[in-house]
Amino acid sequence: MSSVRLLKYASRRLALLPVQLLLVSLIVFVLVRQMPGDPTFLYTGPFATTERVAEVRKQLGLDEPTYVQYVRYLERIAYGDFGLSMRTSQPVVADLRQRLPATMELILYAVVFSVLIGVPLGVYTAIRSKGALNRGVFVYGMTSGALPDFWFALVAIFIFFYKLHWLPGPIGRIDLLISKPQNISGLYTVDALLTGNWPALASASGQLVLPVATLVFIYMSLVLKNTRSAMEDMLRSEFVTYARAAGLPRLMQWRYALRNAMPPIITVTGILTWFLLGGAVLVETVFAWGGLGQYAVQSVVNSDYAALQAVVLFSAVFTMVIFLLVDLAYFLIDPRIK
Amino acid sequence: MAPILELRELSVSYETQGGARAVLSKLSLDVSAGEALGIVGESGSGKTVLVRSILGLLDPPFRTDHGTVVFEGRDLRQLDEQSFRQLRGGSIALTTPEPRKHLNPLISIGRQIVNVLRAHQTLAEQAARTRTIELLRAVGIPDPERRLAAYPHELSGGMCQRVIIAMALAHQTKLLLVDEPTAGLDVTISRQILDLMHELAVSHGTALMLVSRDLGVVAHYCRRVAVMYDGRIVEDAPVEAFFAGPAHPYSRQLLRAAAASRGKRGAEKRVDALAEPARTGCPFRPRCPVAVAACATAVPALQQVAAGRRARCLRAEALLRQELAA
Amino acid sequence: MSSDNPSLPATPLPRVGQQTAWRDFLSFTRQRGGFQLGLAIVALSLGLAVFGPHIGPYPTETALPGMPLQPPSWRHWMGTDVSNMDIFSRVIAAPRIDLTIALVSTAIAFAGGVALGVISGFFGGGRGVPKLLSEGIMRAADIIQAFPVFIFALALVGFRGPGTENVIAALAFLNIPYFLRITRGAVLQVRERPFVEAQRCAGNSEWRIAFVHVMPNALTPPLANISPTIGFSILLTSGLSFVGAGVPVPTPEWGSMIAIGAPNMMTGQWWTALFPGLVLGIVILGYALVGDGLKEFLDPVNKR
Amino acid sequence: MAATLLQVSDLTKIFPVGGGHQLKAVSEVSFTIRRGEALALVGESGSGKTTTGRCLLRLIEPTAGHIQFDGVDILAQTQRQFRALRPRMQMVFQEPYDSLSPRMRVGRIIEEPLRMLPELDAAERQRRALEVLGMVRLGRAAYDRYPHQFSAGQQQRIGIARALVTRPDLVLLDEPTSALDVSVRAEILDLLSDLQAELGLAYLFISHDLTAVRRVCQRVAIMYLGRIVETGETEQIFEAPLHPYSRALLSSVLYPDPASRLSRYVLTGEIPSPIDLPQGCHLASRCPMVEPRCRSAYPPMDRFGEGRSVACYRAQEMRALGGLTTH
Repeated sequence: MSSVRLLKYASRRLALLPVQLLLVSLIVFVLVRQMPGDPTFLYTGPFATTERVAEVRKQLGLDEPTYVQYVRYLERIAYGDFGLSMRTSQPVVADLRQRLPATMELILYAVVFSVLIGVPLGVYTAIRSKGALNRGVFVYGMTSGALPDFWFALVAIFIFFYKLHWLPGPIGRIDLLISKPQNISGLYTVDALLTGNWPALASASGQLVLPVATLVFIYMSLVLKNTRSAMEDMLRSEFVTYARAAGLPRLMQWRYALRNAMPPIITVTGILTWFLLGGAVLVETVFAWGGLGQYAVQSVVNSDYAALQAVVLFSAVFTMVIFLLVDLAYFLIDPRIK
Repeated sequence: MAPILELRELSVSYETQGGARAVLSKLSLDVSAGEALGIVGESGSGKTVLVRSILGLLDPPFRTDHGTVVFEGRDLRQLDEQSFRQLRGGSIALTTPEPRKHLNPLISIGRQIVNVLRAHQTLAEQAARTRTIELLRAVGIPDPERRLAAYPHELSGGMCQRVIIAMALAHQTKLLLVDEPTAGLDVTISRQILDLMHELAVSHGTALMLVSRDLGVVAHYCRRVAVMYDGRIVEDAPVEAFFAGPAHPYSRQLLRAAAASRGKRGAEKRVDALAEPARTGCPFRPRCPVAVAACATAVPALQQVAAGRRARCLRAEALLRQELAA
Repeated sequence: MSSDNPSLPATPLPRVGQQTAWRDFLSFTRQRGGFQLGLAIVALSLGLAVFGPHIGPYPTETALPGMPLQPPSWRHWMGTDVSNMDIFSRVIAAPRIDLTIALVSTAIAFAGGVALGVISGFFGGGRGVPKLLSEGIMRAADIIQAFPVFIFALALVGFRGPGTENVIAALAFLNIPYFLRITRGAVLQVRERPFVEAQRCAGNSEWRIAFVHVMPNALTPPLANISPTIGFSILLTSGLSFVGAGVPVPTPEWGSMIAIGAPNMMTGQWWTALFPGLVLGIVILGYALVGDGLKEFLDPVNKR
Repeated sequence: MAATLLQVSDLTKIFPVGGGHQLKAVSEVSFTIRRGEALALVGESGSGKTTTGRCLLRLIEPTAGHIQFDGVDILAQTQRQFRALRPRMQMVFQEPYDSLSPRMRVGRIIEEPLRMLPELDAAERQRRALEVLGMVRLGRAAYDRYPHQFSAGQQQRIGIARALVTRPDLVLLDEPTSALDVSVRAEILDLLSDLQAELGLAYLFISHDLTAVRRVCQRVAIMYLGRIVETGETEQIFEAPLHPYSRALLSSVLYPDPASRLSRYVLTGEIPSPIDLPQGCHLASRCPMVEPRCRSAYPPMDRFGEGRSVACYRAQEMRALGGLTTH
């Protein structure tokens, strides 16, 4: 019964995806055309002859009308052809495939820890609205949102790596002297665990601590604040007051409130993931993480347009999938959604 | 009959940045077992706060400053949270206005009733379900077995009110606090609900404390009426006597205002019906057509003015005589 | 009205004109330390944006003679960087560029977002051309917000090339959907209120109702969000500059100063990146505090 | 007998609700209002009374039907042409505060409708505003203040002043007292009655508050699920309603008098969903008098004496039930 309902909803929601993809691709297409000057010169160099320029223009399809160029562009991305990276001289798709797991590992741990810490803390501070913990959480909420993540990462490196020597330096995902674990999922910690490669597991975990801690510290307040305010709203709601008047135990009142606070908490987890994808760019750069974010930065700095375009497109698709999952979770929790 | 609920000098205030403001001022009131008492008052009179303070549901910025709430011989204000919890929804139950807002929107109504049942007695899941079906049937919900799985948004306002009543009367309820039973319901539906509530209360021997702004509801479903103004009881009388001729000028205004025909204004002094309560003396003074100089000195006491009738007015007896003469 | 919640007797206190509003604001401010702190920081940052480049003890874009990377001292309060530029002078000069970018981009985003938000909110659910317009605006906003903010900013600047104007354009563009949504949300509520229908009965045209009657009543949320958006824009600008996609060196800018100092953090010269970041954090905090305070002040629920 | 001011015939409003379903909020509603007469449109939620009122002022465009205002077919007009008639048809809203622009001074709020009368200059507009403020018993001081500085009852008087400033012939009163406390409600109702008498206004009073209706209106039309089931003189209908629904509705009224016992007339069940109503009488599923023909065709409006019409096949038999009041 309810699984039929879910299937119906999911298929209806999924049907939106192609339209969204089309629009996203259009935006990226327009974005690419923001480039100053004629991209032909990127290929020919500034001193090419007019004939040479015309030839390259034709090769690139730039002599055709804009909409034809857009359709060609769609065809290419439909086949997964994003062109060659000018910097790595590899197909962009291969570059992405190599770097994606690094970013995913970072974001995954950051989301998991933000939720594991932020939600209980938010619930607790909503229930106990006074006390030192509450004041501490308030100050944390104010400051964490104001601090730049890349700066926080640098300060953390200075303290824990340079001063205290507790944690490894910003040299990527794994110690240079330790061989990478066999590639299964691409997430080093998971692969190391699966293959029982303990030295790799230890090193990969150690390398993860600072970047993940940075992201959690900076972005967790989003989850914390939203959980707290959703929970506070629900605790004040008529139905929790009524539950109290009907003699339900405290714990049950809190459960009623938490259940109704879940939809906003799920939404904010989606938003957090979306934010982290952006936030990871800078943190990856600081830690030389070798993921998508760092790739994006290098593409910008080196005017590697094909690569940049692919990263932007991917990040939008990733976001849409995340919000699709959020919608589905929402649907499962709230019977009022049709 | 001995009262089951005795309020003595109950004072509640509301904390604002400009200092505390009294919401209930030394309010004293009794409810006898099995009786139906109507509390009438307009917005801001404090009647909803009164209900909430009996159940100990007031949260800051509301604060109970003073007084006792004695239920069956126990002072509820001294009760520990655990015993009070057993009492709420057990011996004292509440029904609310706008019932749908007071039900958890994400949980089926069957589950919500089961939760209430099991909060008060040890009951196996299956037994609780059976009892829930009985209750739903008792409050006139058709096809109760199927309705167990329904969510509040799938039910009409009247049906939600019936669910609330089912929860309120699930136990040996001695006192049912009924807050604005007709708010948000259509005329024909609210009449059905009131009939049901009245019937169940009579058959269970439950005392009703019915809070409403609607004098018609009180006239037809209560035996006694207490009128509130500015956090105080200003009149307390048997229903028949009250509607035949109120002893307080505020009650008289209310009654005239609620009438279906305009009536004659007579030679009465015109007063501003919207004036704020006075801070000194009788609070009703600015709106009172029969006020005299003495009304400005102190808040009048709630005095016996006839058998079983109390009024908080210096001129109550004069008023009653006039009325009786007319 | 008192039926659902115990509430105070509704006493409409006399509140006449601007003077009372100002007095309300002062008494509100007096009770909130955080808001005062925020106002002070904002005022200071604005002051530095005007005078900062001129009041520092050393030049802001040229290397000083002598050894680079001097630690903080009486001569150099925040030390010097790898090119031996005085960090303090540069830190207080940075608001010039950072605030210009943030203020201009936020102003554009506010104007654009509010206008589009009123149109999309007021005409959504209607018919004909305005309805299509409203739908189109919303879909466009959805799609723009599908891109993670920083990546999109990076790409915009990446494709258009670095430089102040491009950073401003990118930030304005990115923040328009944000103001749009906030305004639209408020308009959707305001438009349901009966006074809108009353204006129809009074013979007003739909566009006049939207912009003369509805908009002024829907401005509170977007206004309260100006300050945090300025803070957020400063943060984004510094992030872009940190990776070399924003304000080019050697213009004093907090993000690029942190980037210059980054390698030194791993070799122990902590002052190079610490101070610019700390000041940056304090300024953003200031704008966030002001935003929170204004939100609370403008929220009618919190009044009394 | 006074001239007809408003004639509504076969007014219908259908809202599509998705999935091919229809919500027929108003079906073939007809009624007239004479100059200076107060007609009440009464019904429970979903009866279509509010939609009907909105259609008259063209705040909603009806699906079908005719509305003649003082001889002019207003539905044949464009919205722009209709603006010339708007000053003659004004409205008072349910929520006193929410119907006033919160950031405008009272004077400006009241003068806003006068923008439709460009022949008036600023001084004349102000004179008119002060005049109506006086009529609703608010002083000149109100002119320069903001709506939130007034109590709910005063705000409603401002709303009434705004409706009167263009000197309309017809005022639509949409639940004007539902949001008010009992004593304030009485003030407003009495004010409305006085103004009607003084200015010769016609009212369409939309309400579910039956005691209020009885206090103000000369005639009543009772609606159920989009249709008028009965119309007539107020006292006639309140004393002895002839439609089963009217009877059930009016016998549910609780008068503030414990001695008044009405003979109850109870319908089973609740109001069904107004979406995709079956053909035949809308009350058929709940009516104790239901017969097979009630389910096949909607009963026509039959006349029962002067100004009285009932849409029920068995109205004659209802008459035998007699009056509502029992002593």
